[in-house]
Amino acid sequence: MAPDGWFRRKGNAAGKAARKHLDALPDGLWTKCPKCGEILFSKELEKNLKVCSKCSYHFKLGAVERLAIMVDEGSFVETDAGLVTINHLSFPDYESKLAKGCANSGLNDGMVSGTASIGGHSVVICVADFGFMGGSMGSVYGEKISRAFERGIETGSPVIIVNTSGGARMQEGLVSLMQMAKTSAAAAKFGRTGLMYISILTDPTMAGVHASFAMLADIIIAEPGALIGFAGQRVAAQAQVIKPPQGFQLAEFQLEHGMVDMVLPRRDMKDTLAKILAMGARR
Amino acid sequence: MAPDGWFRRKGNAAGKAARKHLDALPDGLWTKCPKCGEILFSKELEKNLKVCSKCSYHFKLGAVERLAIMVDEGSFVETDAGLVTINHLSFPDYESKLAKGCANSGLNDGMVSGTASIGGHSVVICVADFGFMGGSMGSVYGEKISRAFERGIETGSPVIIVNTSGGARMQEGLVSLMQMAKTSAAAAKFGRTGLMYISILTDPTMAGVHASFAMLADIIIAEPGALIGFAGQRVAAQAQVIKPPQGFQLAEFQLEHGMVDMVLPRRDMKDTLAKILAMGARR
Amino acid sequence: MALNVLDLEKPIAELDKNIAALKTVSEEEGVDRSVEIAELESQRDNLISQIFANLSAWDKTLIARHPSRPYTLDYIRAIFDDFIELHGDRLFADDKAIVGGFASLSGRPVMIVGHQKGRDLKERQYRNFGSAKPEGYRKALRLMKMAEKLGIPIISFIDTPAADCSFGSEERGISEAIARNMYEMSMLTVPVVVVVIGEGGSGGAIGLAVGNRILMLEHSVYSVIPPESCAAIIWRDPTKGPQAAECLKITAQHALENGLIDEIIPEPLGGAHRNYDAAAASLKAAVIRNLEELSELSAEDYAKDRYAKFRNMGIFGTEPQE
Amino acid sequence: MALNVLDLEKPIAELDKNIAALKTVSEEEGVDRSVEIAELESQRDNLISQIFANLSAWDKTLIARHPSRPYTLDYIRAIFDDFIELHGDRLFADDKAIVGGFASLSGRPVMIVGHQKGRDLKERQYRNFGSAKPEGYRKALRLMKMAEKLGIPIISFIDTPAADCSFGSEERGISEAIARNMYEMSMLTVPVVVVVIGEGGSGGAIGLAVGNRILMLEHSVYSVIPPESCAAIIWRDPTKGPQAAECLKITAQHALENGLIDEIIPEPLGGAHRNYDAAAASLKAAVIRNLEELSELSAEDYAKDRYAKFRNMGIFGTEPQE
Ligand SMILES: [Zn+2]
Ligand SMILES: [Zn+2]
Repeated sequence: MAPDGWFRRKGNAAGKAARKHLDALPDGLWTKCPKCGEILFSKELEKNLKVCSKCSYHFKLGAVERLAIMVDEGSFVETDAGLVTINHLSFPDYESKLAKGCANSGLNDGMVSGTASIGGHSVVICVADFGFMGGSMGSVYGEKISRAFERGIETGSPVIIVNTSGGARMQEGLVSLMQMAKTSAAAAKFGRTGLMYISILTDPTMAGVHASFAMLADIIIAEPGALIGFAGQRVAAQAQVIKPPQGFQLAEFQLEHGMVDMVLPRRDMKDTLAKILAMGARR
Repeated sequence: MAPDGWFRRKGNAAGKAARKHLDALPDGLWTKCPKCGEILFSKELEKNLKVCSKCSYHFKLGAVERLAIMVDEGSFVETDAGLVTINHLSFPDYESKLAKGCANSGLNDGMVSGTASIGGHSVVICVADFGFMGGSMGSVYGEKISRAFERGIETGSPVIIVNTSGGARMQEGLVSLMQMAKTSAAAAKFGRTGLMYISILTDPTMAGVHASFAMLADIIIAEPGALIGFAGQRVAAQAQVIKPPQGFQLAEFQLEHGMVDMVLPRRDMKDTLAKILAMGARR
Repeated sequence: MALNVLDLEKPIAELDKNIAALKTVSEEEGVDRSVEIAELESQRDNLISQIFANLSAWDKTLIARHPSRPYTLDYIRAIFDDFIELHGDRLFADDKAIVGGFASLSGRPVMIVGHQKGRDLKERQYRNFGSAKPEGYRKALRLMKMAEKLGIPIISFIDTPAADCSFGSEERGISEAIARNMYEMSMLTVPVVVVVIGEGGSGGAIGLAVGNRILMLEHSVYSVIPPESCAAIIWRDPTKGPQAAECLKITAQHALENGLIDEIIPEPLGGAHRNYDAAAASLKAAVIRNLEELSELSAEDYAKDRYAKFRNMGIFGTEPQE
Repeated sequence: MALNVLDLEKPIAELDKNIAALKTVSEEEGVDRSVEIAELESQRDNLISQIFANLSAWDKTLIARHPSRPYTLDYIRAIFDDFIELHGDRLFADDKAIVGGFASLSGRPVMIVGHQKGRDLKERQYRNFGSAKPEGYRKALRLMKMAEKLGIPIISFIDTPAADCSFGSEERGISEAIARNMYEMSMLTVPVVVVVIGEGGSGGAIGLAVGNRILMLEHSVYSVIPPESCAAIIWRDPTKGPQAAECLKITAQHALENGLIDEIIPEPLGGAHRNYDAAAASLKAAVIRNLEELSELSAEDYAKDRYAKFRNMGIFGTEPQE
């Protein structure tokens, strides 16, 4: 996973220097698995695509890391990197949070979009980064998703979106709620083309993103153990005053309840995507 | 409810003489309500559209009786009355059952189709008769339904079907199963026209009819207390070895479970249909 | 009545009481006090005007949630003829938190869908406080697709604190249901007029709100998150809802300023709950006018118009690319 | 093995046993018994031919239900490459009694849907004995609509005793789900090839069986009602299934005679369960040939062709009208 070799970024060079791994791994040689407690050699963990070798816990991946293990080497070209956030409500502390998100992720928004190929199939691809304000969706995020669908229509390419998000970005107020409608409408427009849309739900995919374009794909793939749902567990639990069912809102729960097509280990992701893309391609 | 005044039948005059009320009412002056046990004066019961004045139990109606209280007086013109059943499998006792059904109902099949007006709105209308072999669907029945949808398309008329059926007619074997697909396909073809299809589920509407065109209407209306479902209660109970839930498969149960639009007392049927038809008519 | 008086309404309620007392006395004693009454009424109306000229975002929130505020079925009764309620999603259940059906609007057929809150405790539970489950959104979608098929316009009333987030709703895909509705609504080939009549509560609202025209009653609110929840996240203090409401700018006036809605429907003096008939008349006129304007578009255009509308929602800048 | 031998197969099993024993002895002793074995095998094959030339409708029923008979996933494994199973109806659950997904058939993408029975007790329960719930039909419909969108053909495998009739299935609209599938399948703009591989059980079967071509394996059955249930109704005696099967004429041969199916796919000697590979090869050839024939139609024609096909199903007479 060496980003610089394959990642040809067009804009926003400033953020590049700050780019690093986003998922709160300690900087040291060793990493503790948050699920089983195993102490893992960080280099081995990287090699294993950040999946715990003992319990298969899937660590979070930043957008850059995710692209590195998903698309054909050197094929990713970023698009719409120049879109920048405006604090139009003068929402308190929004700028500082944006700056922190930028430093965390090396990105200027929680959504990276571009074109790439997977197993030789050209795709439009969007990848979210939880390190940027919890992958929350504001205007830039929604615009990138909408443009991605439109780019898919223009170029006749399938669209793949790798999701992770806490929901809509409240700092942008009502306009961030409207991103749900906007991206869903874009998905609908794309849906009429007969091209394939694949959504990948990684830990966590919640609320406004889950309740819009993320659930509107032809094929929905979840990573093992990913938390996926509408409301946070605390909210749901408050509403019920009872304990949630076993495995509530985990990927496997969503599979059982018919909401995702498969729960796919990270190591199988790229090959499976290539196979699925082949099904949509030959028409 | 004087059939002769308003019922202009084109064909099958032979059956006319045998026509009579079908729902096993005793021939006498008094009728016992099967639900509450009340002894009702038969003439009063007739006046009350065969609804028990004490407990609102809705007695079964024959097709002729049903038409009399549903369509504008004198407006019904029967179609496709000349279709006759063939015992193509030489199924044992089928002919005698047909003869009995004919004698019971004065009809030559469990489905009567035609054109009529309701509140001034022209409709294609089909009415089932449980007295003819339990309203079971064979080739004639399925053909009449399919032709009704096609007639709706040709004449630009809404289609109303009043259902009561035990299911497909097993005496015709596989071809009766195929009537489910045939009538559903006809409903689909009709559905693309933008014309309205209203299905009325009366006691009982089960199995092959329930699981095909009867559930494919834009608007589904059930009569109070009607038994409506896929499998007979005994079959379902056998499969479960537990007691069915309260009110299982009754009209009100179907309403609660989102399967019908409303449970409508018989006395409101005609007016409500006219109002609904008005919604579909002015486009 | 006293229970249903907001703090900000207390001075108004005081005058209301005095006016009522005066009227009673006047009737009982047979003395004409009409001048005095008119004076008090004028005084009261001035007071209302004053108070309502300076409502904060939080005040608006409270008025939007006012327990006496007219709900969807109140407007349906007042505005439409021949409402024929239709039920069920044909999949799982009939959700009482969303109502819908045919109705006649000045002689023209329309399809109505809308959240329904409950007035008393029992009805509130029956309506799940206006929080819809997946089956509610799926019922609404079924009715909207039926309207599309029949070629009749759709009017959607928004009034919900939020979508239901019980375990059952999660199990049956509340996210999917909301997402699917936005997807399908965006493509409908009939006009869709959305009216926020009370609370436009985040995902629960937008799941019914993808229309060609988005109208808001003067004192309704529309927000990405309940102010209390926002406060709990930012300041770890849910009682700071008032501050959060201000930050989120959840009023109709702000939504209009930001170009996210098309029109504000004026409410009678003191809010819709002080005069159902006047509120309904105001709403009816706005809906009819918008439908008339939309009637100039063709079936294909309705979807295009809706797409363009939502596609343009977003406030961001662009940096020059290297 | 012995548990999975039908009465009618017992003489065959006897010879199988002898042949196996002879082979073992031959191997252990290192003596060439090939002539003797070939003789026995030929004798056995003649016996099978004899028995299978005179199968009753009830015999066919038992073979169609044979516990060793290949199921949908067996054919998928044998016939297709790159099967990618897709799950869930996006509404309520993933039904294990119906499987579906993309696969590659001789290099061409197809969408597969089909009932799936279980082999052992545990898997039978997991698959609910191949009796699908509403969510199974709704999953299949979702996949078929996806195939339509992507423009790829659909292959549907039928193998179910009946649709699930538990209380839960009634509550969630098993009737609606079956009806909806027939409605939507009739309109699909891609080719649909249906293959009855075992039991074509009434509504449970037809809910996946509205295709442009309906094929049946030689020893499969297709019936409006299970023979036992029919017997229970007519003679109040469910043990008279054999007679009822005869009356109902539920064999592939009768279905073809009555013009209700298009083709019978030959099975290997003694039935598909005696040679999975040969059965799969036979099925594969038939499916490919039918898809090739259908490829001449246009997208619009597929729906028209399907409509015409089912519209013509019905056996009745017409009396002259006055
Ligand atoms: Zn671990
Ligand atoms: Zn009674």
